[in-house]
Amino acid sequence: MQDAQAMRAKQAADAGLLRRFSLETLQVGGLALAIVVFAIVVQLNFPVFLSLPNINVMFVNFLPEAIIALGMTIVIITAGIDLSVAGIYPFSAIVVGLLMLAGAPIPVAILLTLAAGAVVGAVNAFISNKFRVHPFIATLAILLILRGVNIIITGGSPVSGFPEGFAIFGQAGIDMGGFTLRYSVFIWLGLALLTGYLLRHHRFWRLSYFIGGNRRSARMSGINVERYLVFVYMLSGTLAAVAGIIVASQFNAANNSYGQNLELRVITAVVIGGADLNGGAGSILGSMLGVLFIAMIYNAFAMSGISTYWQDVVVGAMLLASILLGEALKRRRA
Amino acid sequence: MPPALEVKEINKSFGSHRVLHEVSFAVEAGEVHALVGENGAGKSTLMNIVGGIHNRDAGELLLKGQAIDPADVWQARQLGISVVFQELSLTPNMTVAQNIFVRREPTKALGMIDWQRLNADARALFEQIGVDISPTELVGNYSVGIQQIIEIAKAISFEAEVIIMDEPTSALSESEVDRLFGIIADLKAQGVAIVFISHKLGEVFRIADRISVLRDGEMVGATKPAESSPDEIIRLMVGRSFDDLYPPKGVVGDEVILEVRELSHPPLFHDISFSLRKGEILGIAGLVGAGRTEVARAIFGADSYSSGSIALAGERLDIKSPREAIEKGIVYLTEDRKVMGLFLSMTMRENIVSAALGRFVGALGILQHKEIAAESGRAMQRNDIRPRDDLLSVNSLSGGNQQKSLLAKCLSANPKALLADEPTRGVDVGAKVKIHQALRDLANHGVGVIVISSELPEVLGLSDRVIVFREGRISAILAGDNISQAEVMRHAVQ
Amino acid sequence: QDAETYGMVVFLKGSEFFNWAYAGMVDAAARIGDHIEVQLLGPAEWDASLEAREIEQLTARGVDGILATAGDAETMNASIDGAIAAGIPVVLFDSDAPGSDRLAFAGTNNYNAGCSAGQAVAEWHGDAARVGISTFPGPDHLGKRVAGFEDCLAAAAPGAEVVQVVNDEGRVDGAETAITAMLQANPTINVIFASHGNPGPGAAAAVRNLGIVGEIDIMAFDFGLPVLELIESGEIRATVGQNPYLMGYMGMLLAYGARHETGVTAGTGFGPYASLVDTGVQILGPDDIDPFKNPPTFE
Amino acid sequence: MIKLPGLPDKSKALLNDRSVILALLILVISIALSLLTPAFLSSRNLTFVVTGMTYDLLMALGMTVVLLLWGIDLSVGSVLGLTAVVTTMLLQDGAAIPLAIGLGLGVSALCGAINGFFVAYLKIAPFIVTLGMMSVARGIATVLTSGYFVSGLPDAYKAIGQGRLFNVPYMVYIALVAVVILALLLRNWRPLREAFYIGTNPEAARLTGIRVAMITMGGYVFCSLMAGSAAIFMTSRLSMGFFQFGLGAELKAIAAAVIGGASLRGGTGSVIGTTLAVFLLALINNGFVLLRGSPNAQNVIMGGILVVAIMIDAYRRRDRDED
Ligand SMILES: Nc1ncnc2c1ncn2[C@@H]1O[C@H](COP(=O)(O)OP(=O)(O)OP(=O)(O)O)[C@@H](O)[C@H]1O
Ligand SMILES: Nc1ncnc2c1ncn2[C@@H]1O[C@H](COP(=O)(O)OP(=O)(O)OP(=O)(O)O)[C@@H](O)[C@H]1O
Ligand SMILES: [Mg+2]
Ligand SMILES: [Mg+2]
Repeated sequence: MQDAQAMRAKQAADAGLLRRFSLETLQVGGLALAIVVFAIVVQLNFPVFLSLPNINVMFVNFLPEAIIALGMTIVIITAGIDLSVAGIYPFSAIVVGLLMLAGAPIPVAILLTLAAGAVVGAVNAFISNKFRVHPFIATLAILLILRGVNIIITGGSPVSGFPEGFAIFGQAGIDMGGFTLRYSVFIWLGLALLTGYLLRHHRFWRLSYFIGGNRRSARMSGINVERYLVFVYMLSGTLAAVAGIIVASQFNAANNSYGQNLELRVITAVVIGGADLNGGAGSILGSMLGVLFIAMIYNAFAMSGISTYWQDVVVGAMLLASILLGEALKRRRA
Repeated sequence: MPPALEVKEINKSFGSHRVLHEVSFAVEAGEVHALVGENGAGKSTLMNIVGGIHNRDAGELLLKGQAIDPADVWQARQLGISVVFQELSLTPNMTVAQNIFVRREPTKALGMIDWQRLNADARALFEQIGVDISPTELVGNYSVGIQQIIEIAKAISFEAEVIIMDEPTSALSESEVDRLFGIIADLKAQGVAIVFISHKLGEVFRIADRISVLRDGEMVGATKPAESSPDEIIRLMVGRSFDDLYPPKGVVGDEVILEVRELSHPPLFHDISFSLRKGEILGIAGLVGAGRTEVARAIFGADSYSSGSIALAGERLDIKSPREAIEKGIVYLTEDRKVMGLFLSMTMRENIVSAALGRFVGALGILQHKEIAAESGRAMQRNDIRPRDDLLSVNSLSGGNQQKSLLAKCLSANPKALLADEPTRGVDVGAKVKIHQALRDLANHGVGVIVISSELPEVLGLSDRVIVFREGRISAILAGDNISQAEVMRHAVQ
Repeated sequence: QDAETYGMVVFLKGSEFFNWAYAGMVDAAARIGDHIEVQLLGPAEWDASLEAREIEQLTARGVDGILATAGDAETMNASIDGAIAAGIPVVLFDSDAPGSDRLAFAGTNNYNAGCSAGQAVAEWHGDAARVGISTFPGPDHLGKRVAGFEDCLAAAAPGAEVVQVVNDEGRVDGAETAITAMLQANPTINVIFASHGNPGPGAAAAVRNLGIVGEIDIMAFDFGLPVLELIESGEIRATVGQNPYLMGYMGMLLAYGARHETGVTAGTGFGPYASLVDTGVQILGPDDIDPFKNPPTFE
Repeated sequence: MIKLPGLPDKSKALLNDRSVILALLILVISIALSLLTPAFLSSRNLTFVVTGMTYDLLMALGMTVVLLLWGIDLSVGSVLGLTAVVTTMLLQDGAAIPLAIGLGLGVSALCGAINGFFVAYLKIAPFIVTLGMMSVARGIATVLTSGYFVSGLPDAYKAIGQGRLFNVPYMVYIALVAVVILALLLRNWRPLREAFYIGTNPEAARLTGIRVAMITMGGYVFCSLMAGSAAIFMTSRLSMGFFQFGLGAELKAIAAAVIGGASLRGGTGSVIGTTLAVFLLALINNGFVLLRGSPNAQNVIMGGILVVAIMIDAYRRRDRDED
């Protein structure tokens, strides 16, 4: 078909610099640039900012968010949302702790906890699929239930005093002189690289983009959407459990208070990273940069001593600004 | 030898609504078997059952004599049944190649996609069927017509033994239809069994080896084209015949209603100038992607344009939104009724009056429900929308009746100029005749009507004058005896 | 003199209670000298794990001292120990983390604060006390206050009874709704104990709803202005006054003292006093509230 | 259709109506509660149940309109907090009461207008826009008060929330009037009717000549104004302003609207349904306290109720094909 359209498409592709890059590249690139600029500005004023110990802290502090964001990214790509992670996170910290205190060997406790996270994820997907409700509502219900369950099983007091060996997951690390490079950072890095690569190249993982792009079409293309979503929410739940286990190890304690508003921080980071809440777009790299960006903002407050009352205002404004920027790019490019 | 695909005594109901009743049907290897019937007759439902989208309530599916029971699309494909869905199965945010090979991308180790082979495979596929589509472009960047072709390419790529095409030509223009028929001929030669669903009887008679007619969920007859005639098929479908598919042409006045001057919006269209007269039906023909929709949307204020002018009844307009256009009396009937035309989950009544709510408000914007009900009742009657219950949701109507509701909606806005884009897309013969008649009545009442259609006979049969588009420009304006198939094609393709 | 920076880490940042504490810290810093800079950090939510993050950030920044209140008794131990290991003195105030290596604690423990309230109620009504408690489940320190209240009430007035505990969800309006319902279900209640700063005004509103002002004694917590107003108007009988200002003030001095060893403190790593500084608790009635009517403000 | 043999068609249709289901649930729970505890069925108790739910009701009504438009507003709780703080601080500084209320509501309307502008004109996902506003509004409220309670409000102002007519607080009447008016408007008023079209198919609505952007914007302003009104009632009733007022209210409002029949996919929503849902949740809370439920279990119960509501609704819809 010597169709004018294909020609037009080609013409337009050559039209502007912006069009040469995929939208994703542009968004991620823009965010990376923003991060660099921000880092330089803060660094010039507060020279500790880019010191190795501080960079380490920045990473470690937002490790739970970063790990949970891996799952959330995929959930959002499928046009879903998972609020329950903020319940699963403390829940799994508590469960792994209680199991160990009850005498379970560390690996058993961890495996059971991961399984518990996966089961909660499966319940999310089941409710959303079976009763055809938006995952926002399904996962909200589960979040509320878990918050209650967390209080009940802890009686409101922290759980602590875990066996020695457990420290390896969140506390122990390589001594770098001045700071400890925790093993948990490698857990995150491994998970991020793995999910990032799979989401880019693996046949099965890529289906999430189809489902988010157009669910009906996905179904007509032979994708079992419901079953796929079970996988996605189980993944999200499991990753939240990983984060919970790490945090329990890091603090050598677990408390129902962990993870307040965590879901919102994670969603914010993922969206800043270019994921589209309407589904079909998002990337692990983008989400990780999103988490980094937020981590830097929080850290900059600690560095600068500027009243942290402004923190909420700044994070909110940053969120809006980054969305506007992404939107502007999209429009310029179109 | 058993037929390639046989369905036996299929029953299917949605809730209490019986859609298929004891339907039996068979297609042989190397045969093109056309399935025709009115809108809502159950054609898509039957094929969706075969294709694994719906479950049947009763009956048997046999593939080469073997009973099968595909639970979903994927299983159907594994069995060798591939469907070109009436509602496309493409995802706009993914590339063409990814869409075609979803779930069966060529992989390297551990399920990692081999991107190069993926795109090469897609390229090879397009070469085989002779189209020039970029495998790496996002599907959403292509028009409905091209998407239709991608959907067909996708179905073919399964190398299935049975290919079901549910209205594959509804968004194609003549030359693409020719190409498709070439592809079908090749498939036939390879021994593929093809089910071809279409409302365009001309096409059906050209391509089909056998024709089966479905009416109200029951199989009412099967015949061979050579032993039958379109009239007879129509009689089988509708229960009566039509003397003429097109109403007599009208008397065109001199008064110009809509005047378009040098309208441009590169790269979509350039220097579009024409005038629409009172009482006239002005046809616009052209290949898919020629830019006809873009021009209509620009006139309607749905999209912007870069330069040029539009005047309505001599008054120059500066329309920035559809709302202003409707207030002035310009109404656009969209080519894509589901996405951009109708409010599917809302009632017929709400749909019909949606563009005219302004006529039914009292003080402070309070709606007058009685008058709304009366208007909607009248519109149902006038446009013969069935079932005649305007509190049903549009969702539950057949395609043809949905299309009629869309027309009713546009008419209730009392247009002075109506831009009808593919007004009969996916509509059965009976409904088509009624829509044609409605458009002519409108013209006879002094409204200027523009009909954009990819179905050449329709443009020819309906229009007083025909504008031909090619690559975003007007290549000819034909009137009187100059209006002929050959002349239009010559200007459209060149 | 070289500039020095001290950070205060709290949970529920922005609560009036911690503002008082921070004010104490600010004043103590000003007293020491212009070269002392202070900053307030911490989550607006009750989440000890987020507090631990702030301590780690301050440690990385290399501040000269940290004052922290522990959102729970365990979670912050590791980060506190990390700061100590990095040579940064850490002093806890208000809520202690006794399992950590923190140098000192300045405050009243929450159990004792609850206990004082329980003793006061026992004084008011003796064995006739019928108490409804408003709290919300989860926070460690609230649990301790309620436990202290119940234990000391039982010890001082064995016939007294805690009739019901309701969940105010941490909100003032939530307290109003819950306490209104509780009072109707239990007409015998004659005392309401609010375990934190918010339910006091909510309890007063509930009593107002039922038109029984004066029949029910409300024991509030902390001295937010609305509570003080209600004490003046007689709708709240008394409130549990801890001494947040003093906690901040003492905490700052302790941290500074640890940073700058004197002849006396050298070698001990800390001052020549016990590591627990009790800032006391006082039940504040109408005659005691004047000093709190002008809460400190700062940028 | 729910298949109940022996019931005439009309009552079957009724059972498919969400409001009727909610009303039945309310009836069942009320009967159960009045049998279980004598304190329940007093006019005094019921008055307080209704009084206590006023704030939630106002916000859930606003949320219903936004959900109807295929939107969502996560910022309502924060807007409540900000309005509360602004209004009470103005009063504390001696501003006249109408002025303080006017400016307070003005601030909430402004928040709504900003949300609406981003959503309607810049076409940004409402979830994100309002998430940003949630953070910003709460942050500004924090900065303005530095976390202190605001008190010392004039008695005339307190009378708004504390005053009563026939022993029922004024604000209950006001809320009821709001329910009735909104219910009527949602049926009969053109812009709100058009909201149904917008929520069902925004692009089709635009091509139908509906002022999509303007009405969407209006919806967000309305939603914020409802949160602002709740703030006025809350501050005057409790005689104080506090930056944490409304914390978590957005989730309650969304849950109530959804239980009441609104969908996160736009195009549906009912004032009566939402009102009944808020009432149902308030009843359950009240019953929980009256029956001396353990405070620890409260969250679990609320989450469980949400799940049950979802299940009941799925049963009601099960013949219809969505997406
Ligand atoms: N998912 C569904 N739920 C309820 N009714 C349906 C559903 N799908 C189809 N129907 C109804 O089944 C009948 C047959 O529809 P079908 O789509 O099979 O018709 P068709 O012959 O393909 O018509 P068209 O030519 O318009 O495509 C119609 O009355 C339609 O309203
Ligand atoms: N730069 C481009 N890249 C890709 N596609 C383009 C580009 N420019 C235009 N198109 C496509 O070309 C189409 C313009 O043709 P349009 O479909 O409006 O023509 P038409 O004559 O109305 O055809 P149809 O018969 O499909 O209605 C647009 O829908 C658009 O998707
Ligand atoms: Mg069909
Ligand atoms: Mg077109």
